[in-house]
Amino acid sequence: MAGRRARRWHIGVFLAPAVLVYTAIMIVPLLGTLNLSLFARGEEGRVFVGLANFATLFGDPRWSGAFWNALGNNAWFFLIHMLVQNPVGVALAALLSAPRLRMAAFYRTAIFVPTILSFVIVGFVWKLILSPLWGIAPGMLDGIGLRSLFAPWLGREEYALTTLALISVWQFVGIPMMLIYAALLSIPDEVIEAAEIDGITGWSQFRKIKLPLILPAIGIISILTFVGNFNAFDLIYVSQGALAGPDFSTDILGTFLYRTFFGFQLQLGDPHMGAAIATAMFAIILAGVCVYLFGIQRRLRRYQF
Amino acid sequence: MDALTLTQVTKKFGRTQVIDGIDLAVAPGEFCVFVGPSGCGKSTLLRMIAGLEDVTSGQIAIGGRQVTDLPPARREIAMVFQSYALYPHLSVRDNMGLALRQAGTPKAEVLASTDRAADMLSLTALLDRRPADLSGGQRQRVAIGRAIVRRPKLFLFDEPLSNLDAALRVATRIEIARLHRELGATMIYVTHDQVEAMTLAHKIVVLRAGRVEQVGAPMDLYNDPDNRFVAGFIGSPAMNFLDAGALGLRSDSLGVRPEHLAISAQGGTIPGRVSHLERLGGETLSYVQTEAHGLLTVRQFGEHDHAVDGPVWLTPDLERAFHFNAEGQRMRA
Amino acid sequence: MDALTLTQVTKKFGRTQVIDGIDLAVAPGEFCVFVGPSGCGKSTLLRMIAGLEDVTSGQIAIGGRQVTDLPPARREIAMVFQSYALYPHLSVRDNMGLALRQAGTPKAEVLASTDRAADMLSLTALLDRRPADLSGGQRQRVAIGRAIVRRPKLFLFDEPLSNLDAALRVATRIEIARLHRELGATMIYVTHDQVEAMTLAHKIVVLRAGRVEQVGAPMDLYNDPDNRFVAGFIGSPAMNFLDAGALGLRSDSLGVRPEHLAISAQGGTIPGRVSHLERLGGETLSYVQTEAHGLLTVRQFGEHDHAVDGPVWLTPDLERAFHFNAEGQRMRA
Amino acid sequence: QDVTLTIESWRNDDLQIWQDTIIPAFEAANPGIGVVFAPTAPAEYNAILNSKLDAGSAGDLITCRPFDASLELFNSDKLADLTDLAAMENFSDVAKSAWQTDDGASTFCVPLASVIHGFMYNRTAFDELGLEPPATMDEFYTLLDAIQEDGTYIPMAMGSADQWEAATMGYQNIGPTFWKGEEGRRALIAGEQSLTDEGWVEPFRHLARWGAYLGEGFEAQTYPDSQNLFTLGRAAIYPAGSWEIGVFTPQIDGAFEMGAFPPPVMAEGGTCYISDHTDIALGLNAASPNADAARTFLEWVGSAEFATLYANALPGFFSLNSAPVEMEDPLAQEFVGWRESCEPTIRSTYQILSRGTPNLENETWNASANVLAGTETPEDAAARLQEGLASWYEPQQ
Amino acid sequence: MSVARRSMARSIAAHAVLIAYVLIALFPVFVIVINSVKSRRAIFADPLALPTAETFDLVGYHTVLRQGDFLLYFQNSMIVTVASLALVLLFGAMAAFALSEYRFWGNSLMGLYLALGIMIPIRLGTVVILQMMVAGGLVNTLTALVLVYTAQGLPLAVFILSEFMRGVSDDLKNAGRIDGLSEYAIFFRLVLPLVRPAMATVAVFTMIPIWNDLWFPLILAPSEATKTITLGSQVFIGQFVTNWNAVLAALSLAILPVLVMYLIFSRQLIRGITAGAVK
Ligand SMILES: Nc1ncnc2c1ncn2[C@@H]1O[C@H](COP(=O)(O)OP(=O)(O)OP(=O)(O)O)[C@@H](O)[C@H]1O
Ligand SMILES: Nc1ncnc2c1ncn2[C@@H]1O[C@H](COP(=O)(O)OP(=O)(O)OP(=O)(O)O)[C@@H](O)[C@H]1O
Ligand SMILES: [Mg+2]
Ligand SMILES: [Mg+2]
Repeated sequence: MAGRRARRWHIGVFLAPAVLVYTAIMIVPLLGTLNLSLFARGEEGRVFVGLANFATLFGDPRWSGAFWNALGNNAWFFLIHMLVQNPVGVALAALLSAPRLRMAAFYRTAIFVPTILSFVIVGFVWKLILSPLWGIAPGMLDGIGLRSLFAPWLGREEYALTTLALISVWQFVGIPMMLIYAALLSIPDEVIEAAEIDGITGWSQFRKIKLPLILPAIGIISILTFVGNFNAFDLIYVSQGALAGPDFSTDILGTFLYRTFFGFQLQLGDPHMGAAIATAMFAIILAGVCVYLFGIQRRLRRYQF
Repeated sequence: MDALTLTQVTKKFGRTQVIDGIDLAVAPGEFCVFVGPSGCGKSTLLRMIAGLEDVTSGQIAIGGRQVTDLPPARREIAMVFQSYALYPHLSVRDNMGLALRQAGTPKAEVLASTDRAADMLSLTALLDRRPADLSGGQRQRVAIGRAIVRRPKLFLFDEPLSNLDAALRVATRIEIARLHRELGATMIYVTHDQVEAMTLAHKIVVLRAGRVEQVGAPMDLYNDPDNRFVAGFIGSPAMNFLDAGALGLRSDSLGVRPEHLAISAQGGTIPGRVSHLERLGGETLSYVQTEAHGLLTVRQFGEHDHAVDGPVWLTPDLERAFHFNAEGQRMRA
Repeated sequence: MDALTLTQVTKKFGRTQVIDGIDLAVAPGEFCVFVGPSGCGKSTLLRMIAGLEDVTSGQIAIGGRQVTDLPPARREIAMVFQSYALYPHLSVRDNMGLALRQAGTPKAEVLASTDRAADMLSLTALLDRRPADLSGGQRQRVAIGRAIVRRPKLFLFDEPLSNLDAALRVATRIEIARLHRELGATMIYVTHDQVEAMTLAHKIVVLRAGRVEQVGAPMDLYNDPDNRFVAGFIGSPAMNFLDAGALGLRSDSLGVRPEHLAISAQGGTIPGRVSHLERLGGETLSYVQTEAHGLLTVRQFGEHDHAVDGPVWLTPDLERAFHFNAEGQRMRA
Repeated sequence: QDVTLTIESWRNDDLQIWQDTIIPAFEAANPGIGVVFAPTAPAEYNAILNSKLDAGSAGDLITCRPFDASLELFNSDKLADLTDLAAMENFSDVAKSAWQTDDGASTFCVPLASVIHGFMYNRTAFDELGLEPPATMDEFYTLLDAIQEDGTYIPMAMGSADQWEAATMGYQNIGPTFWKGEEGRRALIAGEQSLTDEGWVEPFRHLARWGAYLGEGFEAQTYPDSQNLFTLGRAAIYPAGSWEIGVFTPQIDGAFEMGAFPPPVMAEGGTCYISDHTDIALGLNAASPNADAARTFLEWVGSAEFATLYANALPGFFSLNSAPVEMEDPLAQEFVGWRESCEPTIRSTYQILSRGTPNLENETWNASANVLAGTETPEDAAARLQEGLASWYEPQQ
Repeated sequence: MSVARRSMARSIAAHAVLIAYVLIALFPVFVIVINSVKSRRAIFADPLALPTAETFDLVGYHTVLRQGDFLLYFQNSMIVTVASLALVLLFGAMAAFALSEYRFWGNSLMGLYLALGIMIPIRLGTVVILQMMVAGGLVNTLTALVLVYTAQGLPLAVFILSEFMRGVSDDLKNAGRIDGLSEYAIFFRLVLPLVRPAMATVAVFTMIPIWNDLWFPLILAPSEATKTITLGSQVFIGQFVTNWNAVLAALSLAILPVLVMYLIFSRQLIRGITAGAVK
């Protein structure tokens, strides 16, 4: 819309409530916390140490080892979401948006139900299902003659993270599905009809017509997945504990941060190192978001329908 | 074998009957135009032929093949939408070429076809733009280009020229006529433009509230309408309907085309006053308010001037007038 | 004071100059029509007047008040969009009534106004439908209804009739003319329909590639075009341009309107063959291919028949022809 | 009521007991003081408590974790000094040690209870298979082999998924036997022993052997899984803490009989050691506006009356009060009886050694789980722990 | 759209895939629900078995209903969720509109600023937030929770809504401007109704973490009068014992209202709301 308009108070009015609440209750506290990363506990309370905490985080092999381990795990966690959750979400949305699909509302709701559940329940039920002791997963695999494939996935270093990532995918697939579904619905019928007549149907219709038109939504989902995954914490915490076993193989930035910031068991919380980790995480996420906002989103064309 | 056969086709939206038992046969290579007032169901019927709307009942056959239950992609048709329906993310070139590429046509050939179509529709300079950056008329031309590039057996056009300017409209109309001759394709064409209907059609189908009023060659409808509705609908400006009783005739109403009403300031059969004058250069339209017959339109060739609000006399050419009974049916001599 | 003044208005999209220094004054109560080929910038200019596009440079004043930087809401205008732009979530009635209700008009009055507009546009039966359930023409009428309900000082219409059928088009055209007379409002109207332009306008502005080619009353443009472009653009079918040299004249080209070319199978000045014949009932158009002048259009009143591909002779009425120089400028006698 | 005291606690489990038994008893004796027990899920307790203390919205009474977590609160003036509380007389120095400054000068929490490690077993199953509780490690493995052989029962219920189990019920359970309880623990703190010494590696070696006797997929077995395996009668032996008594008794509900035996000794006639771990205490929020009432309450908590009430309401949580407590639960009596025959000690990692980073307790969890699951050798694990400890703990450098 | 268009095979395949996925999605939920009405013994004896006369046991539900005032918790949860949701949607949509509709200096920066919040877990700000609430006397009030959740929900709402608002036809908004609608009227009367599907989506995304949150209720409003249902359920998760019956029962009960809210919102995802706006 037009650029130079005199006195555009309304912009301020539209922005003010959100900016005020958000700044006061989110940004100020968070800045206050991140600020802690420049201090350390000294003899006489808090002392300013500059970037020393970051030097420790990246310089001390114990800290940096844990950090890189968490970052690596996090990257894998994210990768699985990108490779499984989002394509599955898009596929489900595409199926659901088929014209006059019967029971679409039921499917949509059913697929979304896991997203509604609290982490406590998700952690419990999947541990129960995957448990070698109580027989659900082994029994079902037995039923199809694949009992030998069974392993205590959550307890093995090589599988645990992937298993948890897949559980998380199971839980959250409803989110990309909803967003893509909404985006697909906003494509005008006529455009799809034109494609039908042009003989562009099924998969190629999806790839050549719908996909380009929902790219902005896919972009959003990717960045939300990225941000969500690099902030993830709860699922790992409830199912593997703050120590993210076995042997830290499921430790991601969120659990690492939590453990450090708030402490765990005998380990006292260290808000200063915790804030340093949080700042590093924040920098990583911010970098990702900026790449998206300024590199990708600008290039994505949006279409008004 | 007919290129298109409709058998008792009906369509309901909810409880509204939009198409009401239409039978129609279109011969191969024929150019068939649907006309009718806005909302009479032209687009709906076209969409049913395309397979975009279910038929509520009835049968549709294309080229002798039952297609009632076939998806649009398998009906071998091309369609120009009233709302354009361009692919917003593709350039003009890709909008036109997509169907061909989908069908596996070699690249060079696709390029040649799109270039030819772009040339024909004066779109060459716009080939790399996207629909959002085009004007209304330009979009419409792209939509036409997309259809003709594919050269299918059956073309469906939904008011393809309504956003073009006069010059382009004439040019495109002639192009479509040429295309039709060249390809020998069957075309179904919806329009509300008299000139398009009269000039392009082999066969005009006049629709009214979902029913066929009359089918025939343009001049047949013009010269021999079955009823008052068709008579009034075909020909522009529309026919005048005079009160036959007031003229001492035994029919109910008398249809006289505007060009068959003589106008004179000196005298004539029907007195009236000029209420509005439209001077188009090559012709002049006078709207004359009369006591007995209401507002009548008079068309004169060339430039003429009549004082607005001045008294005039009109004289109908009874030889070329049509008689209708009270039900609106034509009373043939 | 002028109802609308444009002073050196320009518009660029990126680096494309779309409007190129336009000066224009429209008197209060005047009906001004913009015509020009597709993509020449008509809609863009209209949107700038409405305040929907920034002007890149130049000034716009409405009713003597500088509005260049005012938001659309404060320009006291109404507009009919080429794309309709109906509110999809509101019923027809609410689409039309929204502006009034927003302005705080009493309910009863809003109802009365919308009813009147609906009646005028034959929308009464559709008042409770939503845009999605309307045909193309019906949507367009709702868009018109929305504008006229408000009765502002300045109306902007962007091809408001292009989706209406002939009868409705004539009726709506006459309605708009009546409305114009009644309200005394100033109207700016974009169209590519010759008839609309000629019949509605007090003043026609011919645009070409973002520049004004000529401004004037319809008959002035028709009878006294400044240049070949205007001559060719005003009048339908378009003027024929003959090679003046081949006729032994000293101008570069000779413009002859189709109705001023006599056609005869016996003999005449220019030999040719009929390549296409359009019989419209009240008139007949023959497209004649000639050696020296290319394809020429001949318009005859009434019904005529010429054998397609048969030899004919054409004779231009030199009295009523226009002379143009090589640059396309009119050479006045 | 004039004053209401709020108790911050991680003991969700005890909500009922506090509400129904303990608080009414206090309120009856102290009109004018009301008490609300407001527990938090244990995993979040430390984080939440610290946040509330920092912001000044925490309750009047704070349930104290042992050692450093509480010491830290005291040092930062979040907990009040309770040294002068009369009831402190009722506790031995050992009992108070977990809630004192390193020099023992100030005490800041009133000790509530300790827990004792040992092994519970399914007596019914043992009878069925004709087995006896073991006294030595060798007998222990013979016993496990026998159960394994028979195949009806999983020999032992333990998983490595929660890590905690392997460390607390495994390493800290049998460990004191090898590092000789307090002797080894103090030597480690003094820097005279290291974690790579035999006494500290040996328990890992045993853990490594246990893997063979655990249920299938024990790597993914959680602590509640283990509890359920045992109480459902599917596992014969359960390396336990005494707190399980109160949990298991109603769950088993007479389906079989439970018994308990202390950690087996190294060889016939060797000294037996038990972990009798000071676990829970109650302190006073230094910022409490109701300090007087809170002190009244704490005096009562330090009384013998409270000790009896608490220990009987929560069998398996043993009073730290010097006054002898009559307990009704036979299994609880069995556990507490070991105090007579064995040398008690506390968990090796709790005092001082978990003050730095890496945190020895957390590392021990991790190492124990790894060793149990067989992903790390006992020697590697021990070396890693030692290296971590030495990295910040001077006496070990 | 047409029946003719859908070939039979395609639609059967679509249903097959969807049903398969629904089974995957619902199977664990099914496990939860059947086990919430079984005795503890039966849960672990055979977690897949349907409750029989023997194993059927409502002890979990009894425990839940006996422990504290669950109706009140429920009401608290409802109030907090609905109020936060309303504020998030309103403020978020307004900000999103400003960002997507107007070009002004600092637009992208403001967008980025408002998005920062999704990049750091708000838990880290707990102490400062708690201090503010203590200072404002808001501890143990639902208002404190509403404020925090509003702030927490805004970034995502702004992010998603502004993306969707960019898709609303300019002509439409312009028609409104010409109709004399103020920018506020355009926002409330035109844009909001048109982005209803997106609003519903955001509502769902916002509501779930609020409903399921344990942290802030524990910190800001742990009192009996302000407990939320999720906080109420966590009494059953203890140090050494977790009362799975009660947890399953409490959380199964807690699913229902969210599910109902989800159903309400998902009705807004009606097909083709914008059809017919522009040709
Ligand atoms: N957003 C845009 N970006 C770039 N070019 C544009 C944009 N909008 C319009 N144009 C171009 O500006 C020129 C003028 O467009 P405009 O819509 O004003 O044409 P018009 O005269 O209304 O044509 P029509 O009769 O076909 O509606 C066209 O060439 C068009 O392609
Ligand atoms: N989805 C729908 N639901 C209900 N009624 C509809 C729907 N689509 C169209 N109609 C109605 O069906 C009738 C026929 O519509 P159709 O679009 O076929 O008209 P048309 O002849 O193409 O008109 P126009 O010349 O104005 O485009 C109209 O009255 C219209 O309002
Ligand atoms: Mg139509
Ligand atoms: Mg235009």
